[in-house]
Amino acid sequence: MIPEFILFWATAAVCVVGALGVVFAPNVVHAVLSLLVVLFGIAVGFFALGSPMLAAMQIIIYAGAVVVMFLFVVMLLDITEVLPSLGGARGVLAVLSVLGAVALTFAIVAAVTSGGLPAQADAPGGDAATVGWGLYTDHVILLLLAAILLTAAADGVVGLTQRRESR
Amino acid sequence: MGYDLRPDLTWPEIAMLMLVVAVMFADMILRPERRGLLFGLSAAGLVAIGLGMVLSPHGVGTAFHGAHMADGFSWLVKIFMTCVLLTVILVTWPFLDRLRSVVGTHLILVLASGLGMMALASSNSLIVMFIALELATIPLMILTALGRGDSQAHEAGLKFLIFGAVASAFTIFGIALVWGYSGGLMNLTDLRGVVAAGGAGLPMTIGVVMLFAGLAFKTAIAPFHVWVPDVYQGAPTPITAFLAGGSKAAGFTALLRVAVALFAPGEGEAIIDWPLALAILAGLTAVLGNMAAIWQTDLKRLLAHASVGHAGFLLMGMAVIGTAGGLLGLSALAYYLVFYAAAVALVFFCMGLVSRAGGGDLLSDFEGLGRRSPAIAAAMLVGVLSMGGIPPLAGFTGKILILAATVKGELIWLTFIAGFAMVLSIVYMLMILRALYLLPPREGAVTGARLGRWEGAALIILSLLLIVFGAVPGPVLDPIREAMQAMAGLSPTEIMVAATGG
Amino acid sequence: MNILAALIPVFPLLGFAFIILNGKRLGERAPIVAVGASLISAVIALFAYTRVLATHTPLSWSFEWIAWGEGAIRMGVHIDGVGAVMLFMVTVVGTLIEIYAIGYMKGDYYYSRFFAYMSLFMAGMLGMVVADNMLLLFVSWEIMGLCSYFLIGFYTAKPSANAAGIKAFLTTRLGDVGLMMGIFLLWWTAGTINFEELGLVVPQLQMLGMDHLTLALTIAAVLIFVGTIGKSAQFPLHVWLPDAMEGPTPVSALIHAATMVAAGVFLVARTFMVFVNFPDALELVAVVGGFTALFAALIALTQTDIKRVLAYSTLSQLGYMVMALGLGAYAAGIFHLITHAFFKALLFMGAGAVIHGYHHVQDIRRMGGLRHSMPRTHISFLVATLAIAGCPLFSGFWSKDEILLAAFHGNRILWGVGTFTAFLTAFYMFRLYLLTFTGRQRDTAIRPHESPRVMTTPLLILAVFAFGIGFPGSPLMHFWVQGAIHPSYLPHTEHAVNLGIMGISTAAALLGFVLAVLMYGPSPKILPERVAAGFGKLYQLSLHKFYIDEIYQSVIIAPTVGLARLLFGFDQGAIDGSVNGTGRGVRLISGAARWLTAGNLQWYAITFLAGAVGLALIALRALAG
Amino acid sequence: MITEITTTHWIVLAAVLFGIGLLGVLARRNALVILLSVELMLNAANLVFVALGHHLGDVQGQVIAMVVMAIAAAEATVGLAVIVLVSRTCRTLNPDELTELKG
Repeated sequence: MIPEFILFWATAAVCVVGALGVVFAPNVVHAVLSLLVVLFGIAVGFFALGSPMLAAMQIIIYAGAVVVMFLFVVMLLDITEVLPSLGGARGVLAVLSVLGAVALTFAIVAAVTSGGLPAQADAPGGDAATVGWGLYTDHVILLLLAAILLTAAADGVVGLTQRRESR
Repeated sequence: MGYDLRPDLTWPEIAMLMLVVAVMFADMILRPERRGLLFGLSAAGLVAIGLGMVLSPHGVGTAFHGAHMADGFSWLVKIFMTCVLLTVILVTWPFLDRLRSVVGTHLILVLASGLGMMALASSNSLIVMFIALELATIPLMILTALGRGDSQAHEAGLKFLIFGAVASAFTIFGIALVWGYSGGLMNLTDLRGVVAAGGAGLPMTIGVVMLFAGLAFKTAIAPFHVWVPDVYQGAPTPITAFLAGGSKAAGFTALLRVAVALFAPGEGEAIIDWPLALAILAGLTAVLGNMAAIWQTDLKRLLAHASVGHAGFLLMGMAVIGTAGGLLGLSALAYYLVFYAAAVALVFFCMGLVSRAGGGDLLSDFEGLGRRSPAIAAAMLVGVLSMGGIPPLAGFTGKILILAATVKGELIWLTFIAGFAMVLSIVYMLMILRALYLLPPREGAVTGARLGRWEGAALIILSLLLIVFGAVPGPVLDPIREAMQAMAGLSPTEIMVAATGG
Repeated sequence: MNILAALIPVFPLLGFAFIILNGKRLGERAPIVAVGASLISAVIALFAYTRVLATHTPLSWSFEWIAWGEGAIRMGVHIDGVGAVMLFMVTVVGTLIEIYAIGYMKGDYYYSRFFAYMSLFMAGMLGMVVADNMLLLFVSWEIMGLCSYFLIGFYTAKPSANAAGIKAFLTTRLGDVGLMMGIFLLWWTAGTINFEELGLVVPQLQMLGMDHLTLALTIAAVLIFVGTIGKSAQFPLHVWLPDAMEGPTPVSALIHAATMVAAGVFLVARTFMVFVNFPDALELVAVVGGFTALFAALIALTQTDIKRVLAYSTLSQLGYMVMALGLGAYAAGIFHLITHAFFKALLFMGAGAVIHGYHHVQDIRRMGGLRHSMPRTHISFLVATLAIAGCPLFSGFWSKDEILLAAFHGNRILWGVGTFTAFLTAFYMFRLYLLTFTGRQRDTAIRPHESPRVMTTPLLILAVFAFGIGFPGSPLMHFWVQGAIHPSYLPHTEHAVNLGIMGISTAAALLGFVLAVLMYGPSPKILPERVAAGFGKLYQLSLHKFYIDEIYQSVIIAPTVGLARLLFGFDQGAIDGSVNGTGRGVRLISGAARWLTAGNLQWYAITFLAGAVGLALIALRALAG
Repeated sequence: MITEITTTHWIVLAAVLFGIGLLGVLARRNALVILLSVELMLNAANLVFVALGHHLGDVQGQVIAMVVMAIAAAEATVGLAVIVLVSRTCRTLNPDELTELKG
């Protein structure tokens, strides 16, 4: 199917370029914006994989909240100067970094391309109702744990900053 | 479809959840100078939960559609976790003045992390395990950075955070592969069947490798242990104790469940000989940790390296899975863990008391403590001796049990490596001992750290635990063995050999 | 009665706990607790060993310590013939030394703590003697090691005492690794660590005649013997014992002469079933023992510190015992262990009395003529000297003779070595005696005085033992001791008297005595200086203890320190550097710095990744295969 | 192979993104960018969940991906807070004093 073919390769290209941008962009702001590109790409991927609900959340939560938070911190700390990218890692460290990352990627790729995909089934609806039903019934334990984690983390982050004000 | 919330099985977690929320509200309501009461509330809640678990018969079964597994093993771990949390709160007590406005946050985070650890003990589903791990870890990261308001704690927090994030990325990617390539199985009991039938293909094995890397980070197994010294050193003392005792125990609990399900040999030749890999890593960890500990001047950093060494011993108990030493190994692991945590709590509590009186964390700050504060020094001595594996303390008994398991499991080379590591551990133990008793106090050293009545009682109780159950391990070991037998016995794989082979 | 036997080590343990917890309150009364605990143990032990020796049936009691599945580790006590004899020795000598210490340690700042340690030590030693399995034995063994460390370093103000304590602990610890591995190898091979069961199982395994079993058992035996080498200070791990003399003298007497160092010999005796049918292991034991006996005696010739002479003499005598066991002369080795314990404890206590009464001078070149000022010390010291030198009828004579007789039948070279060592022993002991007690006082600035009764009374009691303890094992009493301690798994041996051998060893001792009198007597005929010049290099070798310490310094310690530096450098460079790296990373964030050098947080990440990639690559083999 | 897009293609894409993220963690010199790279890795994992969930016809994949998003957000929040804190301490303290944390 030609459309799917184009969809995949376009998404892949956007994602990989964006990801490389995160790693190699000399400017922190550019790195954050590159991540934004990747996130959009992945959202498209989610959509292509029959999960429109997740695609929407990816854009709203990730792109809309998390990335903005990153940008906010960049502004707050006023990181404006141009940073060395991979050139910053010198000599052995750089070589080892690339080798390690490539080796692990190779291992995963080699493993998944060696065949052995499980039996395929019909795709379920990825709409909000299906996902929500799964989240609030069968997998409610995940929701509970994630909720308490977010609450505690929020309290903790407040504590981290509040402490500074009180001094 | 449905909630499948089995309150008879999950009530400890639910109670913990309510306790966290209660402390949160109390923190909002109470006036700042009365925040000491939060300690009382937390401790009372924990005692109630702990007693409840001790007194009520533990249920056996699953909740949340098999994601949550309640059995004797998880029950024991939860009781243990309650004790650890109580001790951490106790160890925090000397720092009350320093914590000031963040007392409430501190307690909430400790309890939330404890809830994560308890959920971890019962997690039968990989994804629940992941989220429970995060719930156990992320509050710890904040707690680390929440420390003394200095750059050390912040640095340590940052390092912990970055490493923890990378490790969790590994874990979740691994879980994704395992889940997908096993055909959508998330529960360990189901996955165990796949592995036992020889159905673990290469993609799934790579997934297990990545999952293992994440868990090995948590349990500080070499070479995934590198973050430990910096974080332990930089974190505030009570949190270091929590990391060394509770967090490590939680990690091992998870690893244990994974090991029983995924590492035991199945039909046909496994792609990775996990028991062998674990044995090699265990030997490496024990030797590396203890070796590095010898050259430390900061007591916390020393204990951090030492804790890596202990992780090596613990892993040895896991490496004998599937052999005749399997059951003994698992029981030894649990026994070792319990009393390692007790020793850690004892030592860090003593350090906290010295620190409160104005002392530092350097080894030289403890010189002549035997003369300055005999009671604290004596308690610390017991803890350190136990860690160093001196008979008849529990640390020794644990090491002997581990070694016996490796002997039973026909891993005599590992026994020898463990022996070597034991000698190394004696050396750093001796360094601490020397500082405590043989060297004279330095000029301007803190004299006579205060010791309240309750604090003294805590020291005595912890010391007695190490001495009594070291000499007579039966009362602790028997229930552990039964629980382990039940947990491992669920398996159709060769671990059954352990249950019957003796 | 059987369960009562298990209480023997418990009372000193309770004594220890009581003194440690009430140290300040007890103060001067601490020894009452310690001695009392020892006495109670001694009384129980008295019942135990009289019963065992009279009825020839061992006492045993045990309980299940750890159980798993069908396996279990049992803990318990087992007192057989050899255990009974050891119990007798340990309780008697131990109690007497504790009484002696009441006087010797008077006025010490840590008076009560000293007695606490001594009690703990007694508990360890008694525990080891009565243990019915290797694990309990090992536990007690470690307790002793720890006490030894504390007691050697007891004078905390002295840096040399500290160093000696650490040296002793680490050196013996090396041996302990061997022992522990031996225990586990034995467990793995024989399936049990209970001595009684081992006595049954090991001969059976041996009869199977399978090569790998024989090999495993031989290696286990050698590993166990490594433990002995460490604890009994045999060559090449002997270096710690002379330094251990930094401890208080009662410690030297109890731990480093009579009991703990003998524990190594006792260990070989206890596990003799593993040695007895494995000639390779036995030969190693015999050769190490013989060599140490000779080697230490040669060093003892030139030492001038009264306690060091005795320390090297202890090494030499322990070598004798080890050699005897290696020759298969089980009973002779243990018999010598017992007699040696009495006379060597006496010698040390005598030396302690001398040091005490001579204002803590330990150099024998500054002494002389002390027989007038210290009559009671003198007489007891003389008895002990005669005993160790092998003067007929004294205890040492009988036991040493047994060993030499066994050597004569077993290995003529070792017999030669033993006899020559006997000559050296007589020489250096009389040299010590003559320089200390006879002639004129060479350092007249010091006013010597006799020690108090509480110290000299134990000396005199021990002197009686040092003289008479040999008789039960002598031909005069038909080798009664040897019969009583003979283990069931050994074939019955005939004890005979060989007057020729007896004559030769007596002559060697006499020769040593005469030479000592000629050189160091009231009117020396041969000047020691001339002898020293004559022997030149040999004398230097002996004086410098064969440079063993120096060799260790250059061969072991220096490279170890080097390695340590290297590791420390790694720690500083990689780990510390990474902390600084974070510091710089932090600066990066705040815009303070741009560059980072290698050795930072990312190194950690790479280490982490290396582990994951390594495992993943192992998994990828499946693709290739 | 090129025309037919299978689930494996998506997983390979995820693996590549994971690898690039890992490279970022290893090579970048800035805690903030390291955190960004970790987000990349987590997203790669999500892609695997969704792809395999699609393949298996299991909605569980999407549910988990959603929860992972929440976790990632929590991690990012805490991470940013700590970074802000560290950077502030650094401004108020002499950076050379950071070397007091010695091994």
